[in-house]
Amino acid sequence: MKQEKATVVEHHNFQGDYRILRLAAPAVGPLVKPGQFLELRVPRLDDRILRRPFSIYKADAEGASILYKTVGRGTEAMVSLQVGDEVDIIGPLGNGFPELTKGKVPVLVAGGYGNAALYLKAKESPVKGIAFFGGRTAQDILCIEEFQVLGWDVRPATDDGSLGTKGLVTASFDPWMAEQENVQSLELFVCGPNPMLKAMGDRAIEHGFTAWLSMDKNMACGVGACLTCVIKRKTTDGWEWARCCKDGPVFESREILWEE
Amino acid sequence: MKQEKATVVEHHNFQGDYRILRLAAPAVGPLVKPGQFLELRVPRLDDRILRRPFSIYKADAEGASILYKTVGRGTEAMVSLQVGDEVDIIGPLGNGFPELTKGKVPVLVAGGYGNAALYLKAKESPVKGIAFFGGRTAQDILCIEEFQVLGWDVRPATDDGSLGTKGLVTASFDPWMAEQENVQSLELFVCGPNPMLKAMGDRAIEHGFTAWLSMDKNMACGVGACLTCVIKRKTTDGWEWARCCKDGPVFESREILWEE
Amino acid sequence: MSVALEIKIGSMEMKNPVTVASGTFGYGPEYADLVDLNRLGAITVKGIGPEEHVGNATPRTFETRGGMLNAIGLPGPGAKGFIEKYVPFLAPYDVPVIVNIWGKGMEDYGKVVEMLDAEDTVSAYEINLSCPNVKEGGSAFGTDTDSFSRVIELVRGKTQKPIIPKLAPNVSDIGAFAKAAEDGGADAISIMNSYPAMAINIETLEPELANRTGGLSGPAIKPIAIKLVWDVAKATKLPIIGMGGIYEPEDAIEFMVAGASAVAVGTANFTDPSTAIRVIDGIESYLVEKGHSSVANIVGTVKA
Amino acid sequence: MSVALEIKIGSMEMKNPVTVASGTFGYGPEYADLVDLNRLGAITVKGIGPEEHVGNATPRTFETRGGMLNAIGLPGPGAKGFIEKYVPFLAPYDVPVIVNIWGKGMEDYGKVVEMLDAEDTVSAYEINLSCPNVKEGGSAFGTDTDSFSRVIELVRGKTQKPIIPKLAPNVSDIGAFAKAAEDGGADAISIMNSYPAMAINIETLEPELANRTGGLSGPAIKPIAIKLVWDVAKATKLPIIGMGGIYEPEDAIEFMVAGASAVAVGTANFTDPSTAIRVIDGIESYLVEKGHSSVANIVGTVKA
Ligand SMILES: Cc1cc2nc3c(=O)[nH]c(=O)nc-3n(C[C@H](O)[C@H](O)[C@H](O)COP(=O)(O)OP(=O)(O)OC[C@H]3O[C@@H](n4cnc5c(N)ncnc54)[C@H](O)[C@@H]3O)c2cc1C
Ligand SMILES: Cc1cc2nc3c(=O)[nH]c(=O)nc-3n(C[C@H](O)[C@H](O)[C@H](O)COP(=O)(O)OP(=O)(O)OC[C@H]3O[C@@H](n4cnc5c(N)ncnc54)[C@H](O)[C@@H]3O)c2cc1C
Ligand SMILES: Cc1cc2nc3c(=O)[nH]c(=O)nc-3n(C[C@H](O)[C@H](O)[C@H](O)COP(=O)(O)O)c2cc1C
Ligand SMILES: Cc1cc2nc3c(=O)[nH]c(=O)nc-3n(C[C@H](O)[C@H](O)[C@H](O)COP(=O)(O)O)c2cc1C
Ligand code: FES
Ligand code: FES
Repeated sequence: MKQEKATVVEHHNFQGDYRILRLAAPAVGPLVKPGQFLELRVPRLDDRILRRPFSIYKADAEGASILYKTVGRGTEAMVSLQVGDEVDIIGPLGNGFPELTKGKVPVLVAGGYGNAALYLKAKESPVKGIAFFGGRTAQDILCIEEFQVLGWDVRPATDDGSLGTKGLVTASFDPWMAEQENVQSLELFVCGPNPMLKAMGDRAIEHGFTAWLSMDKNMACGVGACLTCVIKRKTTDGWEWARCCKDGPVFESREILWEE
Repeated sequence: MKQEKATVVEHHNFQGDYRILRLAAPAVGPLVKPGQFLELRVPRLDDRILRRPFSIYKADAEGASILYKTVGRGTEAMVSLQVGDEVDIIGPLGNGFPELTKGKVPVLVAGGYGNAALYLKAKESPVKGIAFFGGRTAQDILCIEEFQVLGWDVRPATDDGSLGTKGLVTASFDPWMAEQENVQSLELFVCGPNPMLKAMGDRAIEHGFTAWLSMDKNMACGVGACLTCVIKRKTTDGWEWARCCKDGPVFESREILWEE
Repeated sequence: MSVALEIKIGSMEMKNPVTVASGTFGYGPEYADLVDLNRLGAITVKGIGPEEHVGNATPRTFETRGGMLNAIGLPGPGAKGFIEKYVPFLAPYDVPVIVNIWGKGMEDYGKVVEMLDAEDTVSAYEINLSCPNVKEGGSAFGTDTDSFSRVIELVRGKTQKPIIPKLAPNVSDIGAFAKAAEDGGADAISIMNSYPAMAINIETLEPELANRTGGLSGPAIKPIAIKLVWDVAKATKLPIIGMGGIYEPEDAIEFMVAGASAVAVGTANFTDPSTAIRVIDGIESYLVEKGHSSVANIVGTVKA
Repeated sequence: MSVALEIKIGSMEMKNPVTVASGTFGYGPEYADLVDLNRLGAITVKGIGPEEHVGNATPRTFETRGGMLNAIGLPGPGAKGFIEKYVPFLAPYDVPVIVNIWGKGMEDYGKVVEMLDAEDTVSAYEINLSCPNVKEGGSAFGTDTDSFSRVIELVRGKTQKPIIPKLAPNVSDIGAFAKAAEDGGADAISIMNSYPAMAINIETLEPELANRTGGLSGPAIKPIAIKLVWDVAKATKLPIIGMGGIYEPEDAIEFMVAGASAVAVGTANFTDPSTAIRVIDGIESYLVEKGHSSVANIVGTVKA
């Protein structure tokens, strides 16, 4: 984990409301493992004091990039970032995804910016499997070609049917899962909105496969100090708080005690 | 007085720390009289809530320009304004300078951005006289040529002697004043830092000429509502508060009860 | 669909729930060029005492992060001066005028009401019991329930018009003051005044305000104000005029959901004089969007 | 020129006057990758009670203009857990550790001190009498001078180490609490905790925090904190640890000029973990520039 004054080297529209920001960050870049994130201080956002967390989409020795969606004050202010601007980042944060268990069949499940969080995982995975991507419309399904180029079989699903199966990601995942002879050999890596995480977690528990869920909780510090981003993690005699930023963001489905 | 979303049509370095900002402001522009000011909301300065007051340097039917010096958070943030940006202004504010009294000899005295406040006065004055400009260095003496083109005899003074007389503006003004046969026929229009205003006001009272002083007081509302910008104005039986923004910023030297 | 924006504070009818906060809008004329005064729910004028008062020395305000300090010190023309100088201006407008009143001693509150009460233009009194910037009175009454109650009762005895005590925020139990206001016969409660605060210049080592301390207002204090409104709403059935950092319609709606029947736009007038009008329009849009027929429907609807 | 940055809080020696605010820096390890802990004047850890505690449900924080709300609710490992999990980490560092303590009832404050007092790593206790986010204790003790005094006396009876009551900001007369702390044998005073506040989501009508209300911290509250420090400095000779919105060295210096002997960097750690170090360096530069030989020279120098 490092704090670094990174420099914008690329910034452009990706698709729909999504943009790609590439940062020269020689301190942070080389440390990144798949599924980690960074905390970015949005420049000129002086009346908002918190950093914004973003999954690391790509990383190498020179730096890292993120794929972000404009949803509020912070991300909207990020749109004005220009090549050459300085951006203060802290990263890489969190533990990221574990390595694929030997002999298991990797399955990626993602929604929205979750795709970005899985790209590095897809890349380093020794075995390429199937990727189920969900989104509202075709505009929300990101980087399909990139995953295909890496050798993944990508199965999109959109709420409005504008790309792939019509419906939630489960609409394409469930029929596929039903066809699997050895469901328990699946190992899922999931990143997306909470209902998607929950749906995949439920299936993992019901059908006895492993599902690594990257949890999306609002954060303040990003380093484990403030106890903002906690979720309930099961213990032998009940539950304890686990911090998504420090102890996560990735948890195995059986660890999580879902609330409400 | 109007509130208007003006558009930046020109923005460039003028000299030293001074910059010129020209705004398309068809509502405000045509109303301007010499010595008035506007209150500008600095865009993207979200953690600072007050507008910044600036004298109107030039104005016409299409808009107005200001000449500003970067001195703090607000003016530094203004540097990033680009042609096409929208800027919310309120103006013209204050009463500005009165017209030259018939038969009097007009004398302009200014320091720093005070020159900007006097340009329109210099332009509309039916008689052109002498302009005493003071500043720390040559960099702080603004728009000499412009005043000369209008027909004014400009006499600069700089603290470091880099332009004109060495010393304060009084170093050039006083000897000149001593030579005048009819001091009482002088009518001064002064805009500059407080010590300059006070010095000229004292001379006006001592020698019996008229001096219109444009007072520089911190402001909040700019329209007379908050009572931030008050100075003491003499009354028959003592003094009362007068608001620089609404009742001023220009006061005749005899009206002012100087504090401390 | 049309929505009813009207509300009543005691006998005072407001065409919408938005007024301006005392001291941030002068006496009316100051913003008349920029704001259509007739569109406001009410105009609340700068604090008026029984006599003319000079207020504090300058500097009187100072900008802070997300807010500002003020220590104006309640300068003003006094009740008589107000009637002479400003009532003729205000009278023709179709908008209720709330006069914010203050006093150095308890009797002053009675005096100023006596002097103003015959004026039809005066629709209601906001009793400033919370000015952080005058030594003599104001905040002393606002932080002690006994003298607080006595001021309310005194004023109540002098007028039939609505009286609206303005509570001090710097107390541990604001509910007690709300209750005291209700018991004393107040018609509504106004919350909050600016919060006692200070800034020091580290070059000169002098306070940034001549008065040394001042009151913090603006967006910075909004979350404090929301909490106080919610606390007061739990303690009393009286209508509440909520204020503190309202800049956007959403802020005003948040106050109303917390329990305020009306709101006041203060410091935001300095930033953007069109705020009050934008807030009125924004409340209306919100009500339409949510399918409410009346603004009263959203008051105190917080699920808490 | 070299300047002395050292200060003492009771028997606790700090190499500079800058600590971190409880709850914003975890227990030490969390920021150890980013901040050279040995450079800090002290580490103040998150509130510790006698037992393990789960704290509040989520959401626990919410960002506001110029600040944030928190209602973490003092989750933590309890005194025993702290000793097991964090003391071994903290012990090797050359930096005093201030343990922020809290309790649901009065006796809890005594208990937690009894459990911690044998640990050499624990240098001092900051007594949290002002947590806005737990129903049981904390702020109830902080807004009533009687129970406040009793907690101080109880803790004083249990330890020779410095005790530093952390005052609640939401009182009308903070000086009375400062005086009570002094009379009770406290070694210093810490001011301020986050200010009781609230935010409501106008779409869901739910409070933004699960706990409904929380505490406001960050730049927004700095002017309130400066005023409270100044008030406390007038009421007592005890050293003050000032905090509330410190983001820049200038902010810290402002606190010291107002009367604080030391300062704590809180919310700013989230914005920029290098803040505390920048503040230490910036204080030193300021002292050099102004020709002071010791940081003590600027404490309480405000001309007011
Ligand atoms: C581990 C992690 C990884 C993420 N990765 C990505 C990514 O790769 N691409 C992407 O576009 N977004 C990602 N997000 C979500 C992203 O952080 C939010 O969209 C962003 O913070 C919104 O900021 P805002 O100011 O535009 O929105 P606002 O709604 O104005 O933000 C207000 C506050 O809420 C917080 N917040 C709002 N939404 C979220 C959210 N979903 N999660 C956490 N905090 C939130 C903000 O940080 C801020 O404190 C990630 C979130 C987490 C926790
Ligand atoms: C009537 C009038 C006319 C002015 N005309 C000009 C002009 O033509 N050109 C120019 O460069 N400057 C002019 N000024 C000064 C200009 O307003 C300040 O330089 C500017 O407000 C500084 O803002 P800042 O955020 O950069 O500085 P900061 O020091 O960060 O500002 C902090 C606060 O102090 C106020 N402030 C600071 N300095 C002054 C000042 N001298 N006068 C009033 N308020 C101040 C700001 O408005 C703000 O509220 C004028 C001031 C007044 C009152
Ligand atoms: C410059 C200024 C002057 C004020 N004068 C008064 C006053 O005379 N009487 C009063 O009750 N409140 C006064 N207030 C307080 C406001 O009416 C309001 O309660 C406070 O500013 C909080 O609202 P805001 O954050 O929207 O400004 C004043 C506030 C400011 C900023
Ligand atoms: C997330 C968070 C958690 C906090 N936890 C504690 C705590 O456990 N004990 C305590 O005394 N204060 C706690 N505080 C208050 C801070 O220590 C500090 O007093 C307050 O935030 C004001 O300082 P700041 O504006 O620099 O943050 C907490 C503050 C925050 C923001
Ligand atoms: S965001 Fe602070 S502990 Fe996770
Ligand atoms: S700045 Fe508000 S009265 Fe002049």
